[in-house]
Amino acid sequence: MSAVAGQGQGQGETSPPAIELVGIDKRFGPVHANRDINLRVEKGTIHGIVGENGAGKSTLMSILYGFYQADSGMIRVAGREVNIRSSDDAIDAGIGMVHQHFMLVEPFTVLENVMLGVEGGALLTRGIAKVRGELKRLEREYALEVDPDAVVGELPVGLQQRVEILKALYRGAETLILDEPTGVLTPAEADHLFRILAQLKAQGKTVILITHKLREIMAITDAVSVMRRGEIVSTVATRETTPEQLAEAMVGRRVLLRVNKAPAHPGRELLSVENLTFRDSQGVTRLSDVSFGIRAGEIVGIAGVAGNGQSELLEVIAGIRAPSSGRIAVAGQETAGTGRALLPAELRGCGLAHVPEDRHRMGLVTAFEENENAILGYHRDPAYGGGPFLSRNAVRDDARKRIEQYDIRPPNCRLKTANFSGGNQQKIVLAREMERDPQVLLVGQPTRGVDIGAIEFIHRQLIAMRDAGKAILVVSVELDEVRALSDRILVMFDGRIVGERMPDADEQEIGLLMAGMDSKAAA
Amino acid sequence: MSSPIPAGPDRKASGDGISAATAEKPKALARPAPDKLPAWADYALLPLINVVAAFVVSGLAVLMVGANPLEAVKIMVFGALGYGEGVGFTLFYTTNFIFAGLAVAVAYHSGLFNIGAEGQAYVGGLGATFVALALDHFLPWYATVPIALVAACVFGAAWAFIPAWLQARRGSHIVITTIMFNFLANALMVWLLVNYFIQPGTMDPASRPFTEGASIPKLGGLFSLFGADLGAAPLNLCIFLALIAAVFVYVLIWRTKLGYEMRTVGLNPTAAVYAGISTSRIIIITMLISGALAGLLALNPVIGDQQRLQLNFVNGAGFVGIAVALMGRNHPVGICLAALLFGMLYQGGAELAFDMPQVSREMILVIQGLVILFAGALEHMFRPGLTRAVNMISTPQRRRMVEAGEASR
Amino acid sequence: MNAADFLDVVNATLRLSTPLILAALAGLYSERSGIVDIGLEGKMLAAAFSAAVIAALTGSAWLGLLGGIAASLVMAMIHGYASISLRGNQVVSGVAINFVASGLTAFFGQAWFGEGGRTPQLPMTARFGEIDFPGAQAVADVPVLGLVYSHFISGHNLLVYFAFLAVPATWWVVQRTRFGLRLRAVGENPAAVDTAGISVAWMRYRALMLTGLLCGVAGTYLSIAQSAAFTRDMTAGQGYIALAALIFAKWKPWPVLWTCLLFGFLDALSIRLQGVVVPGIGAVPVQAIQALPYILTMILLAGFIGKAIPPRAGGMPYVKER
Amino acid sequence: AEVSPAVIYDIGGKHDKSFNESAFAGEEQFKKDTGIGYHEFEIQNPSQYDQALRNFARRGYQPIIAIGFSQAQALEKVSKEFPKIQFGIVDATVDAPNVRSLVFREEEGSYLVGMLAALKSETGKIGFVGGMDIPLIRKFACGYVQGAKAVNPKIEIFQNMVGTTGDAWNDPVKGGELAKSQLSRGADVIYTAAGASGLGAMQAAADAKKYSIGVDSNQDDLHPGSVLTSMVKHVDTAIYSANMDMKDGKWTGGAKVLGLKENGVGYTSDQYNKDVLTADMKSKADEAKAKIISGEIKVHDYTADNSCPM
Ligand SMILES: Nc1ncnc2c1ncn2[C@@H]1O[C@H](COP(=O)(O)OP(=O)(O)OP(=O)(O)O)[C@@H](O)[C@H]1O
Ligand SMILES: Nc1ncnc2c1ncn2[C@@H]1O[C@H](COP(=O)(O)OP(=O)(O)OP(=O)(O)O)[C@@H](O)[C@H]1O
Ligand SMILES: [Mg+2]
Ligand SMILES: [Mg+2]
Repeated sequence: MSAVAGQGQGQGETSPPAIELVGIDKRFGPVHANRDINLRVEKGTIHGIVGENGAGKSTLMSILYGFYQADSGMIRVAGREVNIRSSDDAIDAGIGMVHQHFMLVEPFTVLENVMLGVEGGALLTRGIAKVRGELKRLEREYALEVDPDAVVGELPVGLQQRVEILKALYRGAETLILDEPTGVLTPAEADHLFRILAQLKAQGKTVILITHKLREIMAITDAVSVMRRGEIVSTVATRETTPEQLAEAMVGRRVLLRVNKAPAHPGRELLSVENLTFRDSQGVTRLSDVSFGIRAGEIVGIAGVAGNGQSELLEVIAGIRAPSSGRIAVAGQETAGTGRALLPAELRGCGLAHVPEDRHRMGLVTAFEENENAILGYHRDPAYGGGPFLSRNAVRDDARKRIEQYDIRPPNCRLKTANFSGGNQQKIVLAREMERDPQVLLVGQPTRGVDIGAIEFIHRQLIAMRDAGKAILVVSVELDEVRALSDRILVMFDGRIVGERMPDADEQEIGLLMAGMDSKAAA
Repeated sequence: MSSPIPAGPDRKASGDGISAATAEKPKALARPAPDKLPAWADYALLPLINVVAAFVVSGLAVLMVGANPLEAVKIMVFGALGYGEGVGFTLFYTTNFIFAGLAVAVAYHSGLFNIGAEGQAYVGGLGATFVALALDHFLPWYATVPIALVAACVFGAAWAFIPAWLQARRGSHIVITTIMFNFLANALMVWLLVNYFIQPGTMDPASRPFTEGASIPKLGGLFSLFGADLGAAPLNLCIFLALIAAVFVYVLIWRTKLGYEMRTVGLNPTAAVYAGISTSRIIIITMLISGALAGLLALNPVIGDQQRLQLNFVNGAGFVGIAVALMGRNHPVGICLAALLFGMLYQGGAELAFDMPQVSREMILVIQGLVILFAGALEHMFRPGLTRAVNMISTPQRRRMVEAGEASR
Repeated sequence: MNAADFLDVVNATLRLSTPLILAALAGLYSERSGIVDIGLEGKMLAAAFSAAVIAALTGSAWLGLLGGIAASLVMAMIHGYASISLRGNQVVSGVAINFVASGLTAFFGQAWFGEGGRTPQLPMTARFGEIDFPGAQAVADVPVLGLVYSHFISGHNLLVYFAFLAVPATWWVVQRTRFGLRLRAVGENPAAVDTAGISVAWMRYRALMLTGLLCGVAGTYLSIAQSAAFTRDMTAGQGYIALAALIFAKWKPWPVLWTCLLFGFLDALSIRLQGVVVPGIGAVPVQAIQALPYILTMILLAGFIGKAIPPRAGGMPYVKER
Repeated sequence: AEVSPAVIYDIGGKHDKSFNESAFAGEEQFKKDTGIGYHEFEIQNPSQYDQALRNFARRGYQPIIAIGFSQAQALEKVSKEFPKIQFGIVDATVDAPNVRSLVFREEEGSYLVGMLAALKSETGKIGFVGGMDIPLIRKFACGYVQGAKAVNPKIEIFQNMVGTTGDAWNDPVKGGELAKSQLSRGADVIYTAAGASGLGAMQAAADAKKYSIGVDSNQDDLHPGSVLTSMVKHVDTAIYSANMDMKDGKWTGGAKVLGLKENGVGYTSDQYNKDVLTADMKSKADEAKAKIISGEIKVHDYTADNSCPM
């Protein structure tokens, strides 16, 4: 019958859409990740999908790729209804996907990764030969150079992504899904990726591109769908829309990218970092000779593509990792340098607070009750109980106050933290770190996975702290956010600070710096 | 192999509990769905169901050998509770299991799976024995026992220290190392007993019997006040020590800053580091406490009962602790109850052998294993069904949860 | 130590390392697939019992072998159900299986044969006897080669040869076959395997079946090849030694062979040194030798001699939807 | 006194094909002859020793016979608690008026089988596999050595003990390994005094088509043609007569030392070993037996001074 449906489809139209999703619905426990999604992707086009974090983009694509199962709904590929129960079915249907988080076996070679699942026979030997040949061909056709015998774990992300694309193509994908591919790429790498996509399109293949970055959408997509809160709110031809319209559709109302704030009145230097260098356990240099200072009453933003040392910078200053060399001083007191580098607990004592980049991994214990998380890191504070003891009442009263002030919902300090939404979880962390009125505040990804309402709230809080004369260091992958918040912007590339700009500097220029090329050199 | 992985009271996490072994870096809790089981069902009903399941399966085994399971249960229950001496023995075993269960549970809250309680108790007995042999001629019991108690703790803790150190500083998986330390403890004790403690001319490797100077008063007298006759049951003051230990553990885990840090390390080591908690320090402290509790266990059989150091006197109690902790959901109250259940099993099982020869005492080992299986490894088997059932009854509770989810919108 | 002693120790080493090799390889399949398995001991024990019982009842060693494998497989599948399907705690499941096996075998043994959990002595015909290779006697006196052939190569039972062939076989499977590739992958990053269109659960179940099979042979060897009956807890911790060996061998087939031979040798030695008094030193502390495998493994674990890096996904249940 | 016998086997279990089993046989015999049933319990862990004794004593059973030296300490306690109940113990002496201690001159029986071994051996090498390394077992070994040397002064005797703990009684694999090592070193007769571990040793001897000597009960039927003989220790008759004495009101406490004279120990010759145990071997052994009984031959008892002259 599906065949019949297919013909029914096929007639009339010139060619059926490459992909057609009908009434897709998906829940994760309480999360309604996808609500009755209907989507048509025409053959031979690049179709963009934009949406905030948590909008449901990845979920939708994972369903199309058979990684998750939809609770209800139907999928048509090239007009024929297909029943996709596993990635296997999707691959058979000619769908390939490059996941937001790569699906690679790191100790394996590129070759092994590509052939995994399509070994062509119970023995590997023949398969290996075949894959080599194929890789050569694909390399020529799409300029996807990568050494087949390199161990994937040792490749830079850019190349790892190529391996993912190769995997898909090797499996004969007609439709290629890329989930936020540029998040980890330098502009240069991104450009290369886009050339590849254009190439694929020229070959008649279909591409679905997920991203938050409107610039990319406008640059290469033919059509674009906007997701919000698990629904598709609009699908339009790219040339008929503007970034502003898209942004509005994404967040449901006009975004004010500029946070209106009074000019800063910097005071004495509260955080100073001198010649900071950090090598990780593998001996790889993550930070080399980083120096900067932040004065009271100013916000300094760090711009940079993820993975260029921002995370390490935060963690070293916060005492989570010990610097290899260099000096750090908080509020005039040396915290790292000649002597032993102070530990996180001691640093809090010095008036340093830290909102970590990843609240799930570091900022919270999601299995704790909200009130227990509200004291994480400050639990030794005598206010929470004398001597070795911890007073529940003291802790909970305190937590209730915060919930009040920071409008954390639901207002229940006994609720398990995992059951708060991302945005509210972020508020729990912010409340905890801001409340102790620190001299220096480190903030990583202040609004990652946070809804627009919460974004504004959080931004306002940060500005307020600045105006209260604190020194604030903001790290964010969202350039717009950095520009909106900062009084000064430091650009990081490959573990070093490659430039300082004012927030109103030309975006292109900052982008080039982030890509590691000096504006003059580029010019 | 690096810092241990969450395996705390939130048993969902236990899947990662052991990846302490393996995980390169800590992984977030794996949680099939937000846990929506109300506490009463979670902490009472579910364990009950698991135990029942264990009993049913063992019942089948009993049937297979042509015995009547119900009859067996009758005999066991009578043997365990039917008369004074039975009760005495039941509580005597219970004492051991409380200590063992607490030892396992404390480690568990820091995400550590201590399979080494057996060995730690064994070595703890060595400490107690040294003190007893040295002082029993000179001091009264109330002077000797406290010192022996400290020695037992110290020796038990010391035996736990090396695996702890290896886990904390070298990232060696504590499950593997504690297993091996059980074997090492055994080798060590055999060697000592056979070569040093054994009485010349006697046949079995055991220390010389202690005098009154190293004994712990039996509770026979106390019970006789209430008209109960414990007969010759070795039940002694240690049971109160066990209850005190249970209270201690409760306070430690949920009412102290150290306990808070332990649970943080157990549930999210990365967050612990961020919070300025030294995971390796917590791992070592935790294992020292755990080992000390296991060491305490030794007092009961060595000084409280046999009054001499014997080969293999722990005789599995340390392993029972695993079952007890799992069944008691790592909470002291649950542990005491679970320990009582196993105490009854051990005593009742012994009686069974008198009246139902074809049902040997190994049955208890089976039940013990099945409890660990159902309450531990298969805990997700009944949970979903139960959750559905319970939520059908109490729908409002479920709605609240969803609202929690939608709240942010 | 004269020639006779030497031959004796070498052969004892082969005999004693056989079950270790089988069990360690069994563990290799499981752990390489990302399922931690400390239940080797229990699976071996169950196999040893059921093999002995069935051999006793049917008088056929081969049926005994099948019975042993079947019992072990059941245990393996329980472990699989708990840790793959229900995503339970793999260590806990392993511990449970060890208890259940030790309990059930002794329980049924006692109930059925009433010999303190021991099964009836088996006649030669119901066991795997030693096989003398053609011409073994003839060349026995030919120096070196003939000696090696007649004393070491020839004259073991079938399962010993099986064990030693299982090593290259395993290496080949893991390194050269599709199954092996997927096995290694699923132990490192199950999500990658899943998105490659392969069922993670099925892969792991198949790995556990192999584990069950090999543990089955190991147990069978103990009860109806190495000895002639099942006795209570006759594995006596060999499952754990095998686990230690597996770690010591860093989860690789060939090193598994060497490690098991070493551990087997230590065992053979400790048995022979039992009660031996060395002039000067006095009685040899046998316990020390018996403890050596554990101590060595611990030293390795402590990272003093190389580092044992286990399969990355080991011990973690594979969960797609948080 | 009213007789309702009870027996408490030691950890080896009542079917250890050794002295527990022999005790079992005795009770069975008594039951068969008198129709009086008996009660039994198998010890599984040390803390049960007292428990089992008391449990039976409280039920008023007697005589309550404890098998194995490991029960001595418990019996010492319990016999005092129940002065009216009559107890018995095998392989240990407990001096209490209401305890009959049954100890055997294992060295005498071992002496005879030692001779037989030496007579049988072609290689001039024989072996001994003991269970747990304790004086009692050394006593077996010592008698065995004396007997063997008496026949062939130059004979080489390998001695091994399975272990130093209770497990040593229940480890056939290890027993087998020890036997195999002795065989490979040329021994062709192996005497085992190792409870269930001995089974492994005898199996090894049978597999190697060599000879073994059983212990405690008659084990000749285990591997007919391979088991040369068994050094039986008549725990069965001792228990049987204990029950009988109780029944006939002739019960007495105190130690009973049972040697060849009292027919407490001896070697077996039956249809299973008739082919391997030649008439002239037997006559030599019986000759020595007579001399021992007459006191002409003194067999040294290891436990007397914890040393063996040879
Ligand atoms: N495996 C899962 N289990 C439970 N909830 C999930 C799971 N995956 C996603 N979610 C939830 O579903 C919603 C949609 O998630 P999804 O990853 O699709 O968003 P997204 O649009 O891809 O966001 P991002 O831009 O950050 O990738 C979120 O609320 C998220 O918390
Ligand atoms: N891993 C998880 N475990 C349990 N519940 C979860 C999980 N992830 C999400 N939820 C539930 O889903 C709800 C939505 O979470 P999610 O993070 O998707 O919020 P969101 O849609 O991103 O909103 P926000 O913009 O505030 O982040 C939460 O309230 C929580 O109850
Ligand atoms: Mg996504
Ligand atoms: Mg979110």
